[in-house]
Amino acid sequence: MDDFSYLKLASRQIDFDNFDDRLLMYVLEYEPSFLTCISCGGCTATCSAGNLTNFNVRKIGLWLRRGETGKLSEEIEKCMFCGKCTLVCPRDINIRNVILLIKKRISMLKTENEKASWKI
Amino acid sequence: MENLIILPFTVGLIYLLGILGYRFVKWIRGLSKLDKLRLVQSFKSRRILSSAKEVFFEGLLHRKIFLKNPVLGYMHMSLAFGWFLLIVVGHIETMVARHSLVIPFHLPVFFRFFETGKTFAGAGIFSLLMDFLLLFVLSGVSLAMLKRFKKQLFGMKKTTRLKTGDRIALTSLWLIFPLRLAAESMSANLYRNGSFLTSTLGSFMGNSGSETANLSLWTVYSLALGFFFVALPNSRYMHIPTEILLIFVRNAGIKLKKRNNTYTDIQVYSCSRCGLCLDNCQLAAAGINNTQSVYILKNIRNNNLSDEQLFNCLLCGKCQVDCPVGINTIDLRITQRIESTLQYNSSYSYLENLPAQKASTVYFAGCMTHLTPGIIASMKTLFQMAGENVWFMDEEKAPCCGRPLMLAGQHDAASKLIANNTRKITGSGAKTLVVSCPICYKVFKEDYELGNVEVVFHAEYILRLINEKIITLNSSSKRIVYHDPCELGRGVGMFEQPREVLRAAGKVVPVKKEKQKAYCCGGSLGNLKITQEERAVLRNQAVDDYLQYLPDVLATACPMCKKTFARHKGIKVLDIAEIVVNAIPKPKIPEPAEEKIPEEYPEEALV
Amino acid sequence: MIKNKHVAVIGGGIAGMETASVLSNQGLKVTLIEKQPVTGGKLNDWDQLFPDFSSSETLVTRQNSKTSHSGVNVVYNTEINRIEKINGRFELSDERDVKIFADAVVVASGFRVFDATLKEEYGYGLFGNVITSVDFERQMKKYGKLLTAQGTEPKRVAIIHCVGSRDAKVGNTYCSKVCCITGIKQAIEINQKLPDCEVFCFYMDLRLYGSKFDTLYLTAQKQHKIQFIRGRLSEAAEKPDKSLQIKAEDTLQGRPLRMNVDMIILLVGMEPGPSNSRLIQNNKMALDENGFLKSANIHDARNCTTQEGIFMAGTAICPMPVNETLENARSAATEVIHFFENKKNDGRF
Amino acid sequence: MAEQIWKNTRSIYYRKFKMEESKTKIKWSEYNKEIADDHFFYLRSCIRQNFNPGAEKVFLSILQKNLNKDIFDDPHHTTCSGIGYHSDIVPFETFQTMVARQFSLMGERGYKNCAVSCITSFGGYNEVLSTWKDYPEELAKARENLRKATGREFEIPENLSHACDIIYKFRNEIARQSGYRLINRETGEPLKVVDHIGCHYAKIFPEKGVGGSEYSRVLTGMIEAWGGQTVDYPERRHCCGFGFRHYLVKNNRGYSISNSRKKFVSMEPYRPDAILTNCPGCNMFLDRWQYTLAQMEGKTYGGGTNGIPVLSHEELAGLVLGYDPWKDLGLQMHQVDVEPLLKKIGVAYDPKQKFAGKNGKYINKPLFTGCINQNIPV
Amino acid sequence: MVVKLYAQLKEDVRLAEGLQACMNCGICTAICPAAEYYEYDPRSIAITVQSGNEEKIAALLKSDTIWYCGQCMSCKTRCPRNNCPGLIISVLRKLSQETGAFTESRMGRQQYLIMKTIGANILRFGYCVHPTVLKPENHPEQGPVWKWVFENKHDVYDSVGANLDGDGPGAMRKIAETDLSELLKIFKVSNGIKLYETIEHFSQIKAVKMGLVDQNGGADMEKYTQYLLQEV
Repeated sequence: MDDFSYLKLASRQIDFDNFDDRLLMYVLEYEPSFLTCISCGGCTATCSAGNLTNFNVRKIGLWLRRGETGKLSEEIEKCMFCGKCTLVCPRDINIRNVILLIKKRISMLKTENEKASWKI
Repeated sequence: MENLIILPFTVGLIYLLGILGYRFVKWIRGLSKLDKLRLVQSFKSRRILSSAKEVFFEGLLHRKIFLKNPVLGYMHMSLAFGWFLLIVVGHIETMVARHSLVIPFHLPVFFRFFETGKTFAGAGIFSLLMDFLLLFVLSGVSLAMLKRFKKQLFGMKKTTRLKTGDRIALTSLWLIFPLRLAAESMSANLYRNGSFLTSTLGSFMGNSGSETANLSLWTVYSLALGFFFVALPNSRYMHIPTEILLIFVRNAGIKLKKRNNTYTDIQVYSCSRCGLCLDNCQLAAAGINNTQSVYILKNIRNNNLSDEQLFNCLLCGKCQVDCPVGINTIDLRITQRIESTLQYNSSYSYLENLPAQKASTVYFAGCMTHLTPGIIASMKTLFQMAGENVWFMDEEKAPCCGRPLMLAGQHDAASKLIANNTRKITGSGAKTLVVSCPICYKVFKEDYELGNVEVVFHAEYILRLINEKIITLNSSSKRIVYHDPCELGRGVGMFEQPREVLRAAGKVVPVKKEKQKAYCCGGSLGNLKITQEERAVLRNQAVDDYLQYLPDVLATACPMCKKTFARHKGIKVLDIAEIVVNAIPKPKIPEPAEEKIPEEYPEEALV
Repeated sequence: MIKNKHVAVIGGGIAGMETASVLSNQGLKVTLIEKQPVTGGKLNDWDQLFPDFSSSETLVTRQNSKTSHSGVNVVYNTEINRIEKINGRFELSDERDVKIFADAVVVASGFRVFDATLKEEYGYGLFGNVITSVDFERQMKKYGKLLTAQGTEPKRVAIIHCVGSRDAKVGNTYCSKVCCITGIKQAIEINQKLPDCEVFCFYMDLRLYGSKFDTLYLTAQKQHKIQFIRGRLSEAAEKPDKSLQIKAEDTLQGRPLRMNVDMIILLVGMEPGPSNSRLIQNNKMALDENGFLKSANIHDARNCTTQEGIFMAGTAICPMPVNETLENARSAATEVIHFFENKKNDGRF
Repeated sequence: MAEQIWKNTRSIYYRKFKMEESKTKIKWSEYNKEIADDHFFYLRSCIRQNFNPGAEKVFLSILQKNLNKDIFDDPHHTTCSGIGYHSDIVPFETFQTMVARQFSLMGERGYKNCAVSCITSFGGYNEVLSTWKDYPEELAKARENLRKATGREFEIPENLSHACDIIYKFRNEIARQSGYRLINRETGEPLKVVDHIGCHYAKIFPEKGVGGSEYSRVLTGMIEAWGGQTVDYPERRHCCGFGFRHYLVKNNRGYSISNSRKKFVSMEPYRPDAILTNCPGCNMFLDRWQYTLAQMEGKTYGGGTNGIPVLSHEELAGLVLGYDPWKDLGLQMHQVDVEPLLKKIGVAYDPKQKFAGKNGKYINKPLFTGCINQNIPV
Repeated sequence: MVVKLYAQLKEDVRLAEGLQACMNCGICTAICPAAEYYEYDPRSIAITVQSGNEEKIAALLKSDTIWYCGQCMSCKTRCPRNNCPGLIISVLRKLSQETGAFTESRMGRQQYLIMKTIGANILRFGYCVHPTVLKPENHPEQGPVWKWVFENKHDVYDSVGANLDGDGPGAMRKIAETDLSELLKIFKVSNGIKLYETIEHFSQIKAVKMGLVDQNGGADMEKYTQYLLQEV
């Protein structure tokens, strides 16, 4: 049979009908203020880490809302927790806690996954 | 047959001693080698005496509580010290009665039951003494009962909630001494071996008294004791024996080092749940009532500690100030946070290639200060006037100091930042590191190893400038209220320097709640859960109190406090640096370089 | 002197009624001309008004009684399509040439709702579950809640901003001003009636001017869990189960986004009234670049047309919400009085 | 310099023009474009004549024999180089001149109406014409280039129609003459046909398409006129994925197949009997990608192991008019077998003739036809 | 003298058509087939060009990004401001090739392959596509039927009434030399050949840079071609 390896099937379209909302739901449970984000980017502008590298708090929030756990868990490691974002947020969102909750849930997921793989 | 009455008491006592022995051994063995060594050393050294003294004063007399609240102090003292004396005097009495130093361990407890005659010398005095002591203890018991139901009389807003173990222990404790009274009175009625209290009470019984009644009363008494002893290890009364151990361990200089060890347990078990920390905690004002230290300690002990409780604390340190047992609530909580975030990852590779700049002094403003440019501007002016060669380390590329991560429990992450900043600071070859943010200051002081670089808080730095007459200030009649930042005041114990600085600029008005008792502004980075609305409540509480002193300006030495207070429309808030710069007559800027005479004269200048 | 002046007000919507009653209360003779058999205009179809969710019906009733008490003479079923100045007075006539003479005219002919079928990629008129914000108001008024074409309760609704506004493809390059807040109001109403229905607003930028509107935005996020996605809807397509697949870009992330929804609500914009082009024929009135009636001066003669003696009120001038319409109508009335008091041009024109 | 200033003023003028245009409101569902009635100059398609030569042949014969129209097939016309233009190796200037040459040939033969076989060309011609309209200097340049290169002159055509426009225009006449209806012989149900409009037919210039760009009626009109039923499906307007440079470079072809796949996934639930396209490229890709996907995924998106037959407007018209599927239409050049569709319509055909040469002698046959080879499981 | 990139872009009339004023609504990205398959966002490209920022435009010309567009022009239909990102792309690609920036990106380098195939076909056959060059080994996706057509070209085309390489009219007829020479002249006067040469020129420089050289140190375009075919 012919070799079709040169053909890659892919789509980067956000499919809103099935996405991983485990992180989002956890964050909203303990920090509902996150609901009121207007993506103004104030957090990103003031961010100490963002000033040193391409770390974008606004996008963190966005990925959270779009269930992009993979990207998130990688990016979130850059946060220095200084809390400036929380101080400048026009909607008074407790962003520092949002980040903490994300980290918490990610570590929970990791252990869940480990357990799952360990069962097999 | 009659000897059976001692059974409940004996069983209870043996059980108690067994458990205590087991736990103490476990805890001590659980300490690190170094800490064990420390402990042993402390026993050899003179520390043993101070420890013993502390045990006496705190464990028995409860001095701290006395200072805070005499009635409460008396209650604790009468119970603890009174009982202690009952035991001691009881033993002496028994020894005298038996003309022997070796006596059955139960005898002093049931003395009036077994010793039916007033035959021995001094029996009268002894029974008088014992009756007196019993009365003393009973007064404590009645106060305790009263406290349960009328805590306000004790100047307490709250008392801790009880668990079943505690209830059993409490009731049996409350019963012990009334029962002893009843039993001794009955014996007094039968054998006339009582004194003013017991015999009077006995005589009321008239001829209703009987052997059986006597026997049953003493049995119930024994049962009460037995119950108490059994319940004790599983109740908050465990704090009584543990506190003694804690005192020795603490005085041996043992500390919690970022991770749990058995010292955690010793502290946890030492908590008497007196609830003093509840009254000191500001969070209550914002309706947060389940996250105070006493509950955290309880939940650690029952290990059901939730993040929502653990991280909902300002870490202001006010609970630690008045803790009668002297538990280090802040370290304990941070340690728990560290334990709960062990799994979290962090990566700051992007920090690695930031260069260090040669300078004699390094200035680190810190993240928060970047949101209060007034402070930075003032510091720059001051540096310029001091003519220092300063490297403003985080002017553009500003890494965090690591303290916020510490407060959030992410110790490993913080260490990465610390390592990075250390590399740059030492790399700069500077002698001094000036910091204008207490949050940074604390971490630089406690967690950085900067070798011979001296870490100076801007208050100290400014004070030097004033003392060395490098700057002179126009002192005004402005009324200044100074707010102690938590991290600076209770955090590292710096109270005076900022005030001295301010005295040079205006009239520093003392306020009731200052220094150790000072408010937290509510902005705290230590609390990750509190909402902005709740923060506002705390802030207003503080500001409203300060406003009573009609200040022209509220001074603070922390960008975070400044930022927080600034959101209150009714008060003008400035950092000490800003106040100082405002008070400088007209800043003497050192002459521009070109006016200085050059090292080598140019040809034409020579001609 | 003013007393015996006669003013004709064209259009019995809230703007017309407000102007008419104010003038009549000042003692002028006022005729209000309405093409429908009832006054109240578009507001008769509306259910609740933003930002306070008050009933539009009560407002219309208030306006009606105000009008009748002030002694305005109302002429129904008459659509004026000609205004001509004949020796100092204005002659108004309709196709059956009913003639009305007046010393001054106020045009309050209102606006036209954008015809969503022009945006055919959104499938309005093709797919049963694509409705407009106007249909929504009618539905709410009639059934008190939102239902799909199949009569079921929607589980997910998308509200689309800027339909027929800011869109050269349909010839409207202006902003209709009221859609953003309408969308948020309707989103909240949906959530109130159907708490477990997800509501998404697709916007380009949210134009929530003024104090009340942004507060409503915050409430929508906080209490009603309304989600906002920044991106303009590109197309809607019906699936076998009559649900709709929609596509937009999540412009905050720069990635295309696909979503399945049970219903789409198109926030249709405001267009110039259909009669504008006729009304300007036989006089000096003119239209602005968007087809609304042209002001003599946008700042201090906003209610004056380019024809002296003819004034205008409300959405005949430009899109505006109810409260502004009423203010505007009152200011139109003052203009008329000013006109009678000193006829000479005061340099505003 | 002066030229630069002039260019800028042009573009300012141009913006004004656009604003005016933007004021016009068009109700596309009722929109009809102008399609010439007779005397066409035929412009072939590189892809169609290469993969489906029968389609172009039958188109000519339908116009000449069935509709007795005058359409001229000029041997001198060539590619318009549109594929090169859209894969950016042919400059716009060159493309305009290439187009100009075609028009010049047309003028030479005395024709004023173009009948274009290719959608890329159709879109390209329209783009060039609109540019010439808005930017006369571009027209001047094209004239100059063509003159310099070939000494030719040219006139702008009066009417530019795509082959499918013409079939659409005469769909009812074709229906009258047709021997077959798009109705399932067994069930009597109308056949379900999904249409795919080539992007460059109306997406660039909606006013150049019958019914505009969103719901072009050009293909659905035929289907309905001939008794079939068109089904709307979510990804109806999505590009087939040709993407010029994306198919031309082997390593980019994942783009093409991914986009086609998106369409198949979206149309699958509607169980269409056939796909109708007006674009030579789409026609070929939708046919071939079905095969490739089946090979990669081991499944088809309808039609069992065969897949969904893909036809162009000429081929479908040819079928209903009774042209021979092999000799005339050359449907054997499709990978997906058309026989299932022929059976449903009831078209008489000789299976033996499928792989027979001109003079009836057997040529040899493909390893297999359809999407999955029953003999060799994937 | 350095001509600003933005100015050069504006030289092309298609830019005015493609970009009047973008309001960042993202309607183009929403339906863009390329945006779905690649890290590609036409909206942000429109915004970048609109900004006129030289650095950003320069970066764009060197990037893969501008080569992702499939030229389907779906964006043109929907844009509420009558823009056409697809056209902006064409202009960017033109400039990228003229400045040689295209050799800086993998997707850009592929222009050499396309020029060598389609480009050559146009002048050789008068068609963009010709059966003789559609080799099944390069086109597995074309399937067994095409293989059959390819192997039996003349019989098959004959059997369906096509006129493969024949004189006179008909499908796949041979284009007369006179016509082909006209095409060549057109390409010469209208800068078509110039573009071919530009692509060749910069590709050779790139080949040398990449060390794909023959024994005399000149660019070895055969190796370069093979490299491009493998490059992913």
